[in-house]
Amino acid sequence: MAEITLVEAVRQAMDEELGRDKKVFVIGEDVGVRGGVFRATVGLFEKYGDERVIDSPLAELTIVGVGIGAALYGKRPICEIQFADFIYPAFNQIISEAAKMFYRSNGDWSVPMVIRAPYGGGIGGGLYHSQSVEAFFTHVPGLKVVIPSNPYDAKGLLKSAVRDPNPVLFFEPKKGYRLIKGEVPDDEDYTVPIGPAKITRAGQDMSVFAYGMMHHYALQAAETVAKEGIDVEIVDLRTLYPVDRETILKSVRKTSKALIVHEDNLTGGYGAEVAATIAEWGFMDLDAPIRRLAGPDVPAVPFSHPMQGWFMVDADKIANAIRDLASF
Amino acid sequence: MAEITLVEAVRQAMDEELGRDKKVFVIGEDVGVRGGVFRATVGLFEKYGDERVIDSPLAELTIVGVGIGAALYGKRPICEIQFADFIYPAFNQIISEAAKMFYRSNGDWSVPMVIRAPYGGGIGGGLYHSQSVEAFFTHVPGLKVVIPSNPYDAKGLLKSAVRDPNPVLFFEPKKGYRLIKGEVPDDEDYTVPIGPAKITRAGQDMSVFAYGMMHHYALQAAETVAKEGIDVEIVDLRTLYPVDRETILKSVRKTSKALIVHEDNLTGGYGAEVAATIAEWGFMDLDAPIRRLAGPDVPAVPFSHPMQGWFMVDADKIANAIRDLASF
Amino acid sequence: MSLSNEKKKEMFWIMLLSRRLDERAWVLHRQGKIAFHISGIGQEAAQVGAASAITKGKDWLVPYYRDLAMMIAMGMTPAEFLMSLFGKAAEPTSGARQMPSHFSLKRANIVSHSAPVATQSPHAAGIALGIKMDKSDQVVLTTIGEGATSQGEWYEAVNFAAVHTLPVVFLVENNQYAISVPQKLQMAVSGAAEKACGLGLEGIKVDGTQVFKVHQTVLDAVVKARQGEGPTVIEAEMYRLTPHSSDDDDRSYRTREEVERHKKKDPIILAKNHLLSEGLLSEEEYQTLEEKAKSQVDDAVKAAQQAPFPKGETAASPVYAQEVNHG
Amino acid sequence: MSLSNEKKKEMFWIMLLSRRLDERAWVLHRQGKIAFHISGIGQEAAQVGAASAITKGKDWLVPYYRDLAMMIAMGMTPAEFLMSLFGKAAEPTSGARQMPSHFSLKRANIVSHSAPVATQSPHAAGIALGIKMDKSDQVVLTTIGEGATSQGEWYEAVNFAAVHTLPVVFLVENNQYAISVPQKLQMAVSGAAEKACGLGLEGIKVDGTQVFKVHQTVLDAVVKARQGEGPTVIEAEMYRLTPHSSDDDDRSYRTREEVERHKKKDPIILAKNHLLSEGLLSEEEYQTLEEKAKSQVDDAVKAAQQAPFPKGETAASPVYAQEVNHG
Ligand SMILES: Cc1ncc(C[n+]2csc(CCOP(=O)(O)OP(=O)(O)O)c2C)c(N)n1
Ligand SMILES: Cc1ncc(C[n+]2csc(CCOP(=O)(O)OP(=O)(O)O)c2C)c(N)n1
Ligand SMILES: [Mg+2]
Ligand SMILES: [Mg+2]
Repeated sequence: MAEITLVEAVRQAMDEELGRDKKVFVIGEDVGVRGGVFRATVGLFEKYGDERVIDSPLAELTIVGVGIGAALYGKRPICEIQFADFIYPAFNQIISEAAKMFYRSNGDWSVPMVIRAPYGGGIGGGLYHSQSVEAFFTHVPGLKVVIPSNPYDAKGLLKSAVRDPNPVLFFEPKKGYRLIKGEVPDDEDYTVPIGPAKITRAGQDMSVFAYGMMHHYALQAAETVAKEGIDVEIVDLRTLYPVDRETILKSVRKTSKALIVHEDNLTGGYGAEVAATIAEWGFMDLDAPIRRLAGPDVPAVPFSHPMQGWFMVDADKIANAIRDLASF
Repeated sequence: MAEITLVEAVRQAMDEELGRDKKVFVIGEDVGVRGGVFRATVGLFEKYGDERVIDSPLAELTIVGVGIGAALYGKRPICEIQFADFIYPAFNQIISEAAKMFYRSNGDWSVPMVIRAPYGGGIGGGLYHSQSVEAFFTHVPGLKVVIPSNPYDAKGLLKSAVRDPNPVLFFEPKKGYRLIKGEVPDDEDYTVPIGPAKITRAGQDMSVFAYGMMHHYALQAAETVAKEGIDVEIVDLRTLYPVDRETILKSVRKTSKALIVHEDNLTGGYGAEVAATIAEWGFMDLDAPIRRLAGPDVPAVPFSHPMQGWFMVDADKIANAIRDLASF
Repeated sequence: MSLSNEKKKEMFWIMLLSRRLDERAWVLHRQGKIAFHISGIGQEAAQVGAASAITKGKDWLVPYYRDLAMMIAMGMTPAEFLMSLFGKAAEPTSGARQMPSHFSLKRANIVSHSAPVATQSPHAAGIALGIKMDKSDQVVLTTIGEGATSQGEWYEAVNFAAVHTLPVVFLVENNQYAISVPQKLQMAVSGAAEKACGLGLEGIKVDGTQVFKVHQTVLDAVVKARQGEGPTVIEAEMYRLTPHSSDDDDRSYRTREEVERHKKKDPIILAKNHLLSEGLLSEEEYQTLEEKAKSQVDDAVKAAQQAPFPKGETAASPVYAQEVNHG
Repeated sequence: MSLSNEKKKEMFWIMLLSRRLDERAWVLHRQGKIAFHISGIGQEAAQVGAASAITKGKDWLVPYYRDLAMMIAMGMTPAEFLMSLFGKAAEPTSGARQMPSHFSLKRANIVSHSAPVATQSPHAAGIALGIKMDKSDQVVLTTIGEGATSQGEWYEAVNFAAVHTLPVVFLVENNQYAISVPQKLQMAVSGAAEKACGLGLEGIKVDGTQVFKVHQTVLDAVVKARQGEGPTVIEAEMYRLTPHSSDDDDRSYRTREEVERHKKKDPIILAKNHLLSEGLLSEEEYQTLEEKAKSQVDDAVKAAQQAPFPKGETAASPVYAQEVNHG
């Protein structure tokens, strides 16, 4: 087991899948000679050539729309959107086409494709290089939405995504690209299944649901409050859509309290669905209100440092929310 | 007070606003000589001319993007998207531009515009002429999202939307366009404020939250179950975003039970936010799980009649859900 | 390479059959038996001319909703189409999930398309990219209305195909209107063919009412694409002889005189006269074809009416393709 | 109408000041004092040439992130720019909500732009529509990179402007690269000017390193727009002399020789030589300008560094414009 960064895990997953299956190719802006603006595709152009690592025109609709066509033909495209904030020009292709193709053709045509994009704030990116976009897609039957929080999952889930016969949106917490390191098996064949959430810290006093960078902070916060005698269970949601209701409800059954954390705006964010799930099917297990800790309802993360700090959820804010709910 | 249809209320609101304010104009596909495919703009082209009622190219991005530019200049565009299902090509302009312009310019530039679109199923429109799209927008700070359920509100809210200095998405329940009739004041100056939800039927046993066509059915269902002794309170949410948390929580405080109804897909739908609101701030008032009745999690409403019936929420299904929750 | 007489007659037959089928759909709608129809009447020459320029079972077609005659040319049966009009379970495009005329026919490499216009164009480019990667000699034919070329989606698709010299033919069926909106409100050029110069590929305008002319033009582009010489935009000029759809009333935006004038260039009549004048068809043979068309359509209506509706709850799937084994 | 000597010298001064300001930003970045800079070095001729062709305070500008010199020409001060680099509360584009170079200057009719490329183009068309409705003689100038013209958004904006003969000039700053991607992977035509023919408007290519040539070309288009004769696409050819941004390392995708070669066509040097050879500027005067630029930039850095940061919680607003009275 080698310790690698999250972005290196992403790179390795693509490298191995390109090597394993000739149908796989990568398309996106600056993914070729440049190796991606986050260096997630470094070396792939040199190794697999310009027909399998394609520098697209500066047009996300093209990246995704052409990817869908190639998938219909039988290829396995990995489409890179340079920042999640720039996925909207491709929204029509994702929502109207990729998501609905299988259903609308009664199973005749499928779209096995991956759309990768770095997301999230805290890196000085301002309004348009910091966004969380998952909630636009966790509402759309036909799509799968995956957000890894560590190198092991990133590599294993991305490999599963490439092999999945459905369109998978794969959002990578860019602040964690180099910050989050972890061990990854040397076995080229390990994968992590799309679907199940994972309990990453067992606890008795409350369940904290998180994903991506917020999961990382949630674990830190749990250690902090542990010293104060609060024993928190952490659930890494990982696959956001379809929702793993079972794991969510199982955890609440045990702890009777739920805190959901994400960096995306509060209202209409993914946390709303987790809360609604618990309020509907886990209601009898609850002995406190369901709490959400999320980004404030302003358009996106502002640039200037103090404002960014005001916006972003971090380990301290999570610890405070835990203390607050624990004392209910 | 004259009794008119919902679509006529929409038409009158535009007519009067065009007459009141020279800055107002209408742009969209087939809104000119054709008077709109649902006849919502009939007569406006003849009355106000081709510079104020503009047949756009077949391009939703153009309609909204040009609308934003005109709004920045000082105009008051009403952009028509022919079916809500076709709003996605304009998604980038709505999310990245209209919603964020005011915030990102620290209040220097505002986008006073209305985007109107017929939405919803039950009209044999199949996957791409039946969609509910509100949940994509009720997550976006900077936007307002309005869905009227009757002619009075449709006219009053649309007039408010045109006068609002912010981008307002105005979704019209197309199945109710001619089906739903109601009285509308003759006074040209009445408006209905954007913001507050409305209790349209007072009751004691539970709160039913709905909007658009589902509100219409909810009222019918309430009458049905009233005969069985179940006294339902109906809340017409009307302004979906920003969320009127106060009215929602006030109703639950009174009834202690909540059922949320929408025709959009269940998971990640608007109902999730209503449920999460109640589960967080109204938890102590509840004495039953929060229930949601919504469209199933398949890509959209299928065309064939039996399948459409299977998908759509209707008065019977609402009555059943009410009975079920009442008996908890 | 000029068309054989047999092939010419066959093309005419497909046009005729499609026309009678299309007309029957209007009748069924007037009778209240179906809820919706969107018609290809007036566009059969372009559609059959183009379809017969690609190789069935080998090449790819990415069509749009007006392509009834093209679909018939590619092997969709009248009964299959009629089942989609009635919303019957066995219709092959979507199991009655989609509205009629949202075509798909897996067995013929015809990709499913949706209602939002122009979304199909990037798919065609993507399929062509796959073909190029595999060094296969397949080609892709894709169609669109002239109004829909206003979408950035079309521009991006053609641009990508041009940059990568992909084997795809972009056929624009210019029927003068997008519902009510005339071409001059869509574009400042003389037509979609002229758009090609801004994208770095060849753009050709052809009389879309003349089936054999369209055939030759598309065939040339197909041959060029097959030889690796890249994409072409072809604009076939014609006229939409019916309202936009059964929901439309075209009297609000065009005069009856205008419509009548264009009926003189009805592609069925033009093709018939061509065959008559070349001695490839006699009036008697023509009558036989008419009868054959009528009886095939009659039979198809019967079959479609008798076919079962889907059960409501079958709409619950299939949302996702089968999982692969992740382990 | 040829430029006055004073105006020519003024334009050179703006270019020089912008260059020194831009260079200082790189220094501040290397010193770790700022987090990010995106540079306009190499593009000053096009920007100042174009900006000086519209009327300040009357016409509209819809710029993009490389337009530092254009913004200076339009009246943004070096201190204002530096405050945005430092994320200071008083910077005038966004109160430090946006990253630097996401320009906006309400007082000068310069509309706020965002990061997603090409979103500004439809706004320019929309502003021009408003102008036309009001029968005003204002014009709109909007800029974009050549890579971003691959977005359907740009196509749709130009198309709409062409259909409605709107008073807008679409200036494409073709600096050869979109981050690492060269023009030949963006388009199959020779440049953005050639795209115009597919959209039914005039497209003109101009040497973007020559400030006075650009000025004249843009001025002609502005005059034409003002007279109601519609939009123009102008492509100014130049070279991005720096990496894409302070986050970029351009050695992975272009040789040092290529960059050095283009430095010989540095627009500042070209303009200086032009003025020297025409006798409009002496070496002494030039030295004075250099000193003036340095001292202005020095002062601006000081002012910006001393200016206060915004308080975190001020980011809570303004999300919505003030409600009107609905009653
Ligand atoms: C994105 C989108 N917007 C609007 C519509 C509604 N609509 C359906 S067909 C049509 C006109 C299409 O015109 P054209 O492209 O010329 O094709 P034609 O119908 O004339 O064959 C419109 C506006 C749609 N289907 N998709
Ligand atoms: C929609 C979108 N996709 C991707 C990006 C990331 N990005 C920023 S600048 C850039 C290249 C722009 O190239 P070009 O348009 O030629 O302008 P230049 O930077 O060369 O001036 C890219 C890909 C973006 N800002 N917006
Ligand atoms: Mg048409
Ligand atoms: Mg460039």
